[in-house]
Amino acid sequence: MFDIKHASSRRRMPLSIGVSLAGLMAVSGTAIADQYQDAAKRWLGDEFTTSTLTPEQQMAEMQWYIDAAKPFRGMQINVVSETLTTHKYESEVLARAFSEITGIQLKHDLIQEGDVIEKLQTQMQSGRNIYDAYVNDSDLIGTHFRYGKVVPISDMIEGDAADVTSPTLDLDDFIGLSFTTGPDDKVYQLPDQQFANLYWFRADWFDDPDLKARFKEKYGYELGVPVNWSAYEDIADFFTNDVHDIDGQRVYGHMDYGKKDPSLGWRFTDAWFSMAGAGDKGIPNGLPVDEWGIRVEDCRPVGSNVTRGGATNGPAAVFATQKYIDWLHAYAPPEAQGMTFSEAGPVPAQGNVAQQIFWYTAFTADMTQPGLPVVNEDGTPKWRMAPSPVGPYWEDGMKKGYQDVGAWTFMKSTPEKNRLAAWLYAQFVTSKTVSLQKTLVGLTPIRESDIQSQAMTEAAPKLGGLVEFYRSPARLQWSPTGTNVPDYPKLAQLWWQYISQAVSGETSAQQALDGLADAQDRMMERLERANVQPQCGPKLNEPRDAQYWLDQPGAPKPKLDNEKPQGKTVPYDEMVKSWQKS
Amino acid sequence: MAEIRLEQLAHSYHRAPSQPGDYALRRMDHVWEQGGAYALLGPSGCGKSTLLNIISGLLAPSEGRVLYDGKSVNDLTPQDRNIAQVFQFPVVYDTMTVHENLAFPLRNQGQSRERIDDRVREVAEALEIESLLARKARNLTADEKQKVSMGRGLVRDDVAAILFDEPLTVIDPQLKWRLRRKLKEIHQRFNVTMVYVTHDQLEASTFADKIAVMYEGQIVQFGTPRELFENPQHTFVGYFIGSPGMNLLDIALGETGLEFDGRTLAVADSIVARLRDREGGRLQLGIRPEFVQLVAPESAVLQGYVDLVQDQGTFKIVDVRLDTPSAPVVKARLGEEVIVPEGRTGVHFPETWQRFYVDDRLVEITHETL
Amino acid sequence: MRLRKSLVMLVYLLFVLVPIYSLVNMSFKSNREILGGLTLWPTAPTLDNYRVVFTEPTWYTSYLNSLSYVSMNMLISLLVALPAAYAFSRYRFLGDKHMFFWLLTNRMAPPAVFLLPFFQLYSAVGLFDTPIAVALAHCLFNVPLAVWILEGFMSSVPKEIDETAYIDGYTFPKFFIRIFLPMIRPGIGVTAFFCFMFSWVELLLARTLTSVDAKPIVAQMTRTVSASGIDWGVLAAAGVVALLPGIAVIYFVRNHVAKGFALGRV
Amino acid sequence: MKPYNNKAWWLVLPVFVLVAFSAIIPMMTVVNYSVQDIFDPSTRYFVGTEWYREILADPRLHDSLLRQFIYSFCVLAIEVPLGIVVALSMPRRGLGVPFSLILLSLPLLVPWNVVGTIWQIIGREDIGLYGWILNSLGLDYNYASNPRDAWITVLVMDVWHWTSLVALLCYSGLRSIPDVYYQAARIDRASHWAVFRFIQLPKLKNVLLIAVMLRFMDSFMIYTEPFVLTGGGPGTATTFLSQTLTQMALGQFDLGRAAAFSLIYFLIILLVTWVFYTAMTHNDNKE
Amino acid sequence: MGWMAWTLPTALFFAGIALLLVAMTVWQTVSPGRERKGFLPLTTSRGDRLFIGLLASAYGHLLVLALTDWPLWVATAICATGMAIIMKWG
Repeated sequence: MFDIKHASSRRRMPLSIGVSLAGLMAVSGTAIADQYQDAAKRWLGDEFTTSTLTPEQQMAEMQWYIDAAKPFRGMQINVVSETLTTHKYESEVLARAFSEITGIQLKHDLIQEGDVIEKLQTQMQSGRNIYDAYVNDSDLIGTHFRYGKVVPISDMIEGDAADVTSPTLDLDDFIGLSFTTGPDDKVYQLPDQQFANLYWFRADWFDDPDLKARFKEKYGYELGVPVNWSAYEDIADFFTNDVHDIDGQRVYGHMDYGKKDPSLGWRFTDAWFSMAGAGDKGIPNGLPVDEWGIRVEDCRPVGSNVTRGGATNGPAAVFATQKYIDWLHAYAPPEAQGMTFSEAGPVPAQGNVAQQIFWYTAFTADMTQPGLPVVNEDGTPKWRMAPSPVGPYWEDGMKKGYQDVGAWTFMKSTPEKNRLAAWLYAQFVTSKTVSLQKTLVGLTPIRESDIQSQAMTEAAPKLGGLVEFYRSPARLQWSPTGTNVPDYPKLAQLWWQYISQAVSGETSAQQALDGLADAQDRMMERLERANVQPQCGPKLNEPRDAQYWLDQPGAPKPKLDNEKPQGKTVPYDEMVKSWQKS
Repeated sequence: MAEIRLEQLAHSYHRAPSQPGDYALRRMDHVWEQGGAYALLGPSGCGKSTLLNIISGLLAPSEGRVLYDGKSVNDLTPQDRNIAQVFQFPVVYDTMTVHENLAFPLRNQGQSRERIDDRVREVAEALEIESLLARKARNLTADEKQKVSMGRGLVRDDVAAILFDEPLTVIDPQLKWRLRRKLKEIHQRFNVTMVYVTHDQLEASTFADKIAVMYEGQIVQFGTPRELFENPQHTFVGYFIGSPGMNLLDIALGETGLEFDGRTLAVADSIVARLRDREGGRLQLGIRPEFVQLVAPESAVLQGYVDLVQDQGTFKIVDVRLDTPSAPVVKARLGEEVIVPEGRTGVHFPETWQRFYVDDRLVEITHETL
Repeated sequence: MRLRKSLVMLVYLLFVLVPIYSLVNMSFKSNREILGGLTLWPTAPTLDNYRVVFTEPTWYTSYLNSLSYVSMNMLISLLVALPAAYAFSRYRFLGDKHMFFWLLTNRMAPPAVFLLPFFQLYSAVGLFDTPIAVALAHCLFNVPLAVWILEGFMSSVPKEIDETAYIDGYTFPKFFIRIFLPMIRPGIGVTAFFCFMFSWVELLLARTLTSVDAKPIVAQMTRTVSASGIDWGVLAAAGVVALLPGIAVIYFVRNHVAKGFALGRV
Repeated sequence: MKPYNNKAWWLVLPVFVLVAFSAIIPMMTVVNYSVQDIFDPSTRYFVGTEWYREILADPRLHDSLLRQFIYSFCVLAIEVPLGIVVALSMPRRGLGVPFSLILLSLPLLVPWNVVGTIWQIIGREDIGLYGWILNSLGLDYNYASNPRDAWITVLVMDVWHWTSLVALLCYSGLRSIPDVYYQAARIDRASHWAVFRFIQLPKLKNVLLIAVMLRFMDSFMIYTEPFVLTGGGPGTATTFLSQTLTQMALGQFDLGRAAAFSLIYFLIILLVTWVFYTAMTHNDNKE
Repeated sequence: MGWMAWTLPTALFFAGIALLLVAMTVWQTVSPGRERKGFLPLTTSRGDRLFIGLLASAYGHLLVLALTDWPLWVATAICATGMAIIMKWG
């Protein structure tokens, strides 16, 4: 259950309502407040009390919305996003606030992520309007900028939406803007919510002197936050097989999921290979070969098979896949093999998992609820988040993990007036007036100003490292799928099909990835043949001997002789300090 | 082969019947003698089928007993009663051939193949369906199917009785006649008790030796067709049997004798005296149209004018509207040769054919001439 | 014999009920309890899941949307299927068998690919996101089924009944409504139920042809799956509530389904 | 023999118009898709029979097809006899009738994604009743990792979900047998078996034809429930045709290829159904 | 109708099917055919034979596509012949 009680149990700003009303009267002058201003006052007084803006600034911002929305009043606007605490807050609170303040009848629909993509694809392929705006992950940036079916928001701001773009939008304040920017330097989407994948572990167990001693004795180094996969593997083995149970409860040193499901593909396309170090250096995504193993030359994808210079089936990718399978079978709870991403997410909260290499910070809110086995009496978590360990192929300068930016996307096939009205809403739900409140509810920060706010500092101790992570510049090492991927929906679907065969042992990891790489190249070949992508469309390399590409510097990297170097860990506190330093 | 006796039999579909109307069958005693061919005649909903199903055992009566040859069979299932029944709509086993259909009851008894074959041929020959024996029953016409249904009833020669529940409803008129003849022949040949339910008097009288007429859950008369025609024991019988039915006129006993609409009828004093002895309410005079005579207006007590003449070929039916206060219509059935008067006419009821009913029941009167 | 029958029935019903019970059980539990371990009944029963389903407008309106298109579909299917089934069961006409089989083929097309054309078609005629669009689209598989089931039942009514009725002077419409329909009541009952059932649980078409205003319950349910876990409790509660209209329908048609027919007098 | 009367077309016309609207236009569109590489209506690339060749040569699809046939066969072999037995065991009158009818129809009314969810939970060894019982009995049951367990679970789920459909159809079919048939059989001293064999079964033929064909078509196109339960795994153990198709059409929006696949799929169902249908109705036309 | 993604070959194909159906209807009206038994193991009417022929042709084409590298018109030619045989003697 997602609870939006946060909204009502919010901390009040020190300013009293009386003060805010006074300020507001000053703003509106002598004019008799109309119903929209009344609504704005009411919402500012009741709901949006935690903000980086002063109440006067908030009211001024709202006044701009009231004025800008005039031509759109009475319109019925439908927007859609996936189900997520943040979006639920938008759908139930912000959409109502927006409708009352602007007079635009706005419905914010929530559906499953896969269904959002399906609706988006349906609109892209049919040219008929379904929703007036979509919140869709910036993973599709490569798709959007190539197909030309999306109106880049930078074009909108300068073009037809110039009059309805808030002067207080402050685009540079968005921390995920680089993820929604195409190679042509246009901003395609407006970030709305953002979360990362980090390493998660039970700090209380890791601090246990008895366990520490036993670990040290067996492996010769301290139990701590693993820096590399070797250490992660050792710790997983230690908890699953050596510790076995704590207080009579069976514990595991690893948690993952393995059901044949689209989300099985996400695990890999999101970050697994990048953590292993399969791609090239580069932030936000490796160049010329990204974490998917797709090589681009002059912004054109040229292949993902090693024989074409890609790395989807390179030694690093095979190694990573093999590790995933081995660990799932050897260290994770048996039912994990039947779980999807959504099912596996809450499992660590049940208190029998020691660490997880790859954990979505979107779960933070659910993992800090009082009464959970992983939360202390005083409401602070027993767990912490930290940077994920990296594999043997990883080098400095590469991305470290995944960060998802759900962002507002506007289609060319949407009628202009609807699109502009939806654009107003998109700005509203990310405006400084509401975004801090929204962040505290959903814990998916998007604005630098929110992250640095006092309210976040106060919340930090209960969030297990989330605030520290977002305040550190290191967060840029976490990024979503980048612009190398020319058609995210078509290509991403291939992954889970092939990976699942390797999971069940029907094929080897190498065979599965060979199949995947070929399927990816085949798909890109079709894009090339049909010439559907006017800019930066794929143009495949001729296949040649794999060795040629392995011999070149960068990805695809040749197989390492030793894929399991010495395990290495750092104490959590030092790690946090290094974050703050960098 | 058995005599079937109904003792104090009554049936109601209600759980707790409280008034006569709740009963589908009112209390009755009745005997079907061994080897007889009987018809059970009555309008729809009078309880004929209920009675039949009680006899065959498909339905358990709520009161009374059914006796076969003096033994109660109330607790026996239809199969143990050893009875055959033919239903209103043909019931054939679609997937079997006609031969298999006919053989089915015998096979279930475990009879030998030769015997089965013999019987099947015999019955098929009697029903004239020998040529159909090899065909699948599904593809037969309705009347062929019904013949097969009947055949299954006839094929067992050891049955206590064969019951027919309006078996000819679905059959074309011409065929009906032939099939009835057939049944009659079969009855004579096999000498088995047959009870034949129908609402068609013609069917009943061609088939049966004796007819039981049912009305509102009761057998109101049991007799030969001639008895039913000449001496209806109940106004219903008078009305139901015959074409058209009996003329029934409401009469009253006045000072001077029998009065009809204020006119005194010429009736023998003995009859008036007999009627005066009777208690009860409604008094009716019944006369069959066949016996109504049209005479010169001045020579009759009752006069009227001819309203309608229907020429039926061999006879005419004449509607005479009497000029009495209630202006009832009297039907007369006249021979082809009789000249129907136009306009006014007198109506005469010969005394020997006058029947008197008190509350629908016949008052027995002995006519010297009868 | 009777005892053995009851026993078979009992065992089968048990088999049917155990999963249903686990669904109901789940709907009264919190997610924490559901995932915490196996409990045969809720240790801390909660109505929160039902509160969500009954108080959030998106949930209960989606129920109403589903109900509206399902009942429309049921009505349309029966209305057009009854005469057609009669025609197929009683007459031969040019192309009858092929027509009948062609109707059946409409259930054979795997729906996934047809969704985009469907979407295009209904958008083109301006019906996108309306209940009637879904009702019409569901006719694609319900009408053939209805025709088919009804034809089966009508064929098992002897033709002699029609003939007798015509001989007795009934006109076709009077005969059809007064005599024929009552005779195939089990068929109509079971058809109505199946139309309801297939339309009620259909997901792909219903989801594709709607977005916000006519969103069906089955589509609404998918939102219990999110990036931060599955809301098992609400999903179970919604599933339990989704059973109720169907139970109502089967309760109303039970007499028809259970009504045997006696070939009585016409 | 039925009378020949072309006026009967007027009775069929509404159905024809209604279904043709929803059937023919999309079908034509899908055929059009199948010879092109479709990206959107304006961007398409004619490929002729390429998709057909590719799909017919794909060994993974051959495996899925074989799996699909085995699955449908198992479904029919279990559900049809079981459904008949259940229908015969239904009470004929009294309170038991509505009671059994309602209970029996419950599985049919559960939305398909919830069906998958129920079985997903109930088969789990840690929180599900069946999984827990089986593992307590010492059987190493895990539908998520063991292909055999996955198959059994998917099959049992299907039996649970759909046997009621067969049973309800048969039950209503049994109810539509006029009482006189049973009466005649009693009078003819037919045994229970003979009543079933010669009265019930022949009269059930119509509904059984429907039940068999429906179950064949639906099981051949099954998607949602096994997808939720196993996702087609482990590996490809429970990957049926429609999962591949749906992933192609809705996941990848690879419409051209999916269209060709779907047409081949349709042809397979069409042929099998036609053979079934012809075989089961052929006797009617014969003498 | 742009969304129906028409191509010339498919348009011709459908036109052909439509014409065939019209022709069969006209033929049946002008000179009604009756059911008969040919080399096919069941009694067929003209319409049945057309359906069987079309289904067989569809499978014929698929077979050629699956097993050979022949151009499609070869398959079409074979199927047309087969169709004629089925219509005449089936």
